Amino acid sequence: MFTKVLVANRGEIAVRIMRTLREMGIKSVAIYSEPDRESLLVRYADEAYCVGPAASAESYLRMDKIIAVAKESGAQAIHPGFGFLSERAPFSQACEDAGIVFIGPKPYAIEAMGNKTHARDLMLKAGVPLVPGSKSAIESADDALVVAKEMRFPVLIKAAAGGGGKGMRRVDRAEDFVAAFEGARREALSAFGNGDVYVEKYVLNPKHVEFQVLADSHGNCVHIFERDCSVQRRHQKITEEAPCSTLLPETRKRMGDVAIAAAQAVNYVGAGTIEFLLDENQDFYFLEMNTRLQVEHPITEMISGLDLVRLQLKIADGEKLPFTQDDLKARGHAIECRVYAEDPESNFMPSPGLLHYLSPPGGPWVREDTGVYSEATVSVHYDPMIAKLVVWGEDRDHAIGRMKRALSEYVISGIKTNVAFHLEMLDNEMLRAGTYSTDFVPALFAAREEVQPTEFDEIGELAAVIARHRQDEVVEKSGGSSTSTRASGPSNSWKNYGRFQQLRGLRLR
Amino acid sequence: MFTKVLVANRGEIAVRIMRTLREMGIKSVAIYSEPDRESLLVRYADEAYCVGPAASAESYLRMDKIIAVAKESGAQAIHPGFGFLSERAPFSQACEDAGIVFIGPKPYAIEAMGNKTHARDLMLKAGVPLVPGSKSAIESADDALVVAKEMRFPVLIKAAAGGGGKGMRRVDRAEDFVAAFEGARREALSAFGNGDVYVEKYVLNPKHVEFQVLADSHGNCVHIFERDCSVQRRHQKITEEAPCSTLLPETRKRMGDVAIAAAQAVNYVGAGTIEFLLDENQDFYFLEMNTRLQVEHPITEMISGLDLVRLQLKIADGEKLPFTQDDLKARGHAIECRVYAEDPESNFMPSPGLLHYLSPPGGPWVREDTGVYSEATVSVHYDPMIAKLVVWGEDRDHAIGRMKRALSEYVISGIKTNVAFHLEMLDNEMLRAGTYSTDFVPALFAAREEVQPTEFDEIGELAAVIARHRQDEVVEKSGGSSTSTRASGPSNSWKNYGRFQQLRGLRLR
Amino acid sequence: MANYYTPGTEEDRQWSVETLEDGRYQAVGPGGKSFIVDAFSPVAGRVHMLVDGKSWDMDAREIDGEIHVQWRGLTKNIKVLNDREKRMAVAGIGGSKAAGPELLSPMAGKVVAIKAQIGDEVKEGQVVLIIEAMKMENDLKAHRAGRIESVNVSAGEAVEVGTVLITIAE
Amino acid sequence: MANYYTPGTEEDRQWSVETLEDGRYQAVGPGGKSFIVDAFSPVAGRVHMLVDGKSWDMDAREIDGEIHVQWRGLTKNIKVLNDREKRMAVAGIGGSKAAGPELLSPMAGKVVAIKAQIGDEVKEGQVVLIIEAMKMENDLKAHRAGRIESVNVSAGEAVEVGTVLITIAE
Repeated sequence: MFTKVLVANRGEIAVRIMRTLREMGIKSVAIYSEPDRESLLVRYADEAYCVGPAASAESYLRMDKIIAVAKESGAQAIHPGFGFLSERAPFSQACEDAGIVFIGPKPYAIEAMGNKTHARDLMLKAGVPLVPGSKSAIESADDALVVAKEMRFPVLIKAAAGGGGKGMRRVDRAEDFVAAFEGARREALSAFGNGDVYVEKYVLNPKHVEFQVLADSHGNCVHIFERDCSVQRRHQKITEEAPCSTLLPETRKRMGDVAIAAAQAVNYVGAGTIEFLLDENQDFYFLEMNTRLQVEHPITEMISGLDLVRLQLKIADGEKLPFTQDDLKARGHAIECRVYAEDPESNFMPSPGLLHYLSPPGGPWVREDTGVYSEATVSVHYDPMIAKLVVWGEDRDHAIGRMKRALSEYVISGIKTNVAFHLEMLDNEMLRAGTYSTDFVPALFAAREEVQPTEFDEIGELAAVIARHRQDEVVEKSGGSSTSTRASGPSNSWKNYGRFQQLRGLRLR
Repeated sequence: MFTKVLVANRGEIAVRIMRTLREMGIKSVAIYSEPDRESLLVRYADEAYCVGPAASAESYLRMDKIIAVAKESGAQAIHPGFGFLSERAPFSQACEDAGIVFIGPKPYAIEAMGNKTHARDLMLKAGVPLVPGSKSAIESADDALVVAKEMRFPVLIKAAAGGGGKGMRRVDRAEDFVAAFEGARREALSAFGNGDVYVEKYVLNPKHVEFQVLADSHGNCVHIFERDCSVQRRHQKITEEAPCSTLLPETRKRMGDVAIAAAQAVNYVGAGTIEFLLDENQDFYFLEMNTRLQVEHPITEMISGLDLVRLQLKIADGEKLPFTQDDLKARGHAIECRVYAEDPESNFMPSPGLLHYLSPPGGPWVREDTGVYSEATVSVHYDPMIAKLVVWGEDRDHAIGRMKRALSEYVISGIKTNVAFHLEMLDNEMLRAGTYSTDFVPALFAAREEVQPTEFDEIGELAAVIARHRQDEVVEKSGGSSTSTRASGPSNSWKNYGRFQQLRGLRLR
Repeated sequence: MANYYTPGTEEDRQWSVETLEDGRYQAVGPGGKSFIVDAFSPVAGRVHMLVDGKSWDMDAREIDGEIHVQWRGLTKNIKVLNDREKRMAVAGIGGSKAAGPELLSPMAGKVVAIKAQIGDEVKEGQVVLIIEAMKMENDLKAHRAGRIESVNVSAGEAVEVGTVLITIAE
Repeated sequence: MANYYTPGTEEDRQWSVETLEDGRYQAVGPGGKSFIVDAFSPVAGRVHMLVDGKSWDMDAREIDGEIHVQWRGLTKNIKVLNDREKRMAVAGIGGSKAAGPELLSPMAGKVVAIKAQIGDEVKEGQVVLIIEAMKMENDLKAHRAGRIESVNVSAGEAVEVGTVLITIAE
């Protein structure tokens, strides 16, 4: 096994990978951009080297610098995480050329799956069902409109090089098409350096269901069940669960077989994900393959009991898969909520900034993967994710109850987050029933009723007044200068036991 | 199901129970003693009532007050946790009389198992194998010495009403017997209000292996596998693991059957634990039954996927067990480390006090159950446990690696803890081999070799000097008054980007 | 005893708080409702209150002149004035501003498109600008109805939080 | 540049630290070994250091005049003096004390037994007292060899941290 591995990523996924490295007794090497000097990943690593300024193109995407750091620090392998260089065939190639193990698939597989139009052709040959659509990128908005009209609205405009909802637009009417097409091209160009987009049929009320696959370099390939990632805002997943509660066992079997076939069509090695749309008739269509670890991999880990990063390392080191498909058993139900610095009430606008206070949930079957800490800053330069909160439960209802408990414990102060929105979603009937589709979030907003006043409205105001009063008292005592509110904290409040004298008498309502 | 439940306990177990209550949508009512006003359990509860001063006899053991709180607050049931009133038959009875559900066994079962000599008789009848020993409490040290000499040293002196190692002494030589006997009586009297002790044969190199049982009120009883609790200091468990790595499958089957028979002998209802000594020949002897939840229950939860507190509540509410013995499957390996405020280098002397800073570990498959928080105080009045740290792994080595990782993340500042000692134990060959017995801790101390200097010795000193230098700089800048060291923290340090200019050039070794 | 004022629908809501001898607080709210509060601060910025047996473990943290309150995922920002501040507010010092003509950028990012020109009449909520932040395009809407008086940024320009983007005259 | 002194086996170990223009520190240790340290404080009481590419995320917290350093479970308490304090220590002000005759209680608890009488000769490490704290009996041992000069507590008495229990004359 490797003795030192470089993690070519940032944020929570870098920390999560380094945790597994530390468990395996492998030294971790972090790379970081200047504004990430004070990030958790730099704190967590065994070694850390700055590779450039904030802009990803000058730091996290600098293949040359990253490989140089790996060589000079003595790392034998590089884990790319997700995003950044994880799906860039030239990087996989450059690692190979430098004699460093790339923890991920070979350049060929990344390339084959990375270009969506090429991937469609490959999948078609492998007998994988596809959504109807333009087979290749279209440059002119007018040509694209013709294609769109042919397959009938609604249609989806997607970036050829894309992922994560960037450069993606749903269009319902012909008259909105041209503006959306141009917006998508612009966004794609900015995000991926490639403005190519294509058009496909928009499947109504679909679920986004994806299969985790794992393949070793000895020709063995298994799937580790599915994830339902239909809860999306702005075409990005925010809540995921495993298993998918509406997937029939026979469909699961068929989809799993197709997922393995898709992976094997590109001689896949490592961990990958085959994304499908699942419609109401249990028909499914291949969307794309992500040739890397997925953000939502923890829910697969929770139901399977497998550490996917550990398995990635073992596969990269040439080991055989230690199990067959039949050995794998799913247990219980797992949910992930992505906690973002964003304002759900303002179209999920990012709200990065200083985390005045951060107190994560704990206790049984709760897992928080984060890349920040109390008094750290959610950077304006990158994805505003604060943490992935994951729970496991004996069944789906149990897991939902546990997630609500975990969210209720989460304290994130100083910036706007989507914690309250997650709680609202988990109480929504459509979500409770499990029958939601990818339109869930807009549907929830549309069906919102007037908020009823709660006890918190009154007590929250009282708390603000009491906090202010206590603060003023401290200022008064210290002769006018407000330096510390801690002075009225634990130590001093013990001077007076009078309150217990009264409480001892059990003054209850 | 109940809508409101009172938790008659303190510390981490109270919080752990309330977490399950919140997950189930049940309101929690806390009781607390005066010095626990600022404890996590009071913060976590939905309601909280003070029941008296620090001394347990005047607060956590006041049955009358606790039942009054339950009635007046509208709680339909009381969860006693462990310790305190959990194994007091009169309390179970008093709840029943007050029309409140006691979440635990009936008074008869508590009483039958609570008195160790009585329990021995019962078990003998049920065909459960026992350790040779005095069948009843002995008052005179001289009489006891005769018994001890008969069964040959070493012998063990144990409190009849006891548990948790209190009032327990191992004696190897006749000349030490009388002093030990008197010490045990004194400790038993202080801890349990009952100084009765008895004497039994000390089984050499035994493992302490216990079985978790669960019985509903409809006559169904299962066991949820075993726990190996052999790592003990001062006769108290500090590290537990499940499953027991040296237990043969056929012995597991036999012990499980005996455990169920033991529980059924007292018509047991609820969660309980049958403790055994397991010797090197896979022979086992009944030690005692704990008629309550166990401190180390989380490792059973981790390998079985079952929330034992939730099942206790369902059983107390009259539900049937939702599974049979055959349905239960253990997965992987779990370890618990009890993190104490104590000094392993001074005979594990308690070191309660202010937690200047507390930062628990996180990430995959790590669970921390705690009753304190950063800037809280570990009370001088109660058990100095800070937290139970629990990990799960795919196998035993995996779990050990994960626990080492978790311990390495744990920061507890301001008081002495056993974190470093846990790390030392996990690196010990005897522990790694799994063949350790209850003599493990003294054996480890005896075999200790001189500590080799590490990089930390040099860098730790450097850190102290740098911290001091930064502090002095702040004092200097603020004109001599040292108010905040935060001034030289994140915000200011960004003013100077010079350091990155140099790092960008990849100055590696 | 001290008085405090929180914003109400029409006029400020008045609270009065007295620290009792045993360290607890007696608070009287706008409707005359009285609370006995046993409070402590577990750590700076947090307050735990026992009120009539109920336990409230909250964040109550002053940020930019408001108290940010948070409890089990729910949040609420409240401006609390004491007597002195209330007098100053009444005298017009430090009082709350009416919405001005300036549309300020709520985020740091890059202007990618400007959807309105000087002289355009816009409705409140109409998209007037698109700003890219963290690789996502965000629609910025007119904060009030009126006529575009000035456009202070251009496409491609980087903006900070608080940059004046556009001014809208009523 | 500033000098600092940490305790050594025979004499204090001298360090010198200079804050560089780019905010980093150059530290030179007792053996003349030089370190370039890029440090910041994630939160009060913690310091993160990058030293020659290695990442050290540590607690370094002043408690009762010592810096408590902690890293991945390992701990170390170090008294660091600056120049001024070093001069004071040399002058005998605030210097470290030799072990006195007094055996102080390391915990709060109750004396349950006294194992030595005035006039007894005791060895270092010999049990002289038993104190019960948190329901566990703890053996307290003589901190040095000598003759018991006084027994300042009696069985059953409650003691605090720092209570003088016994004095031992050499």
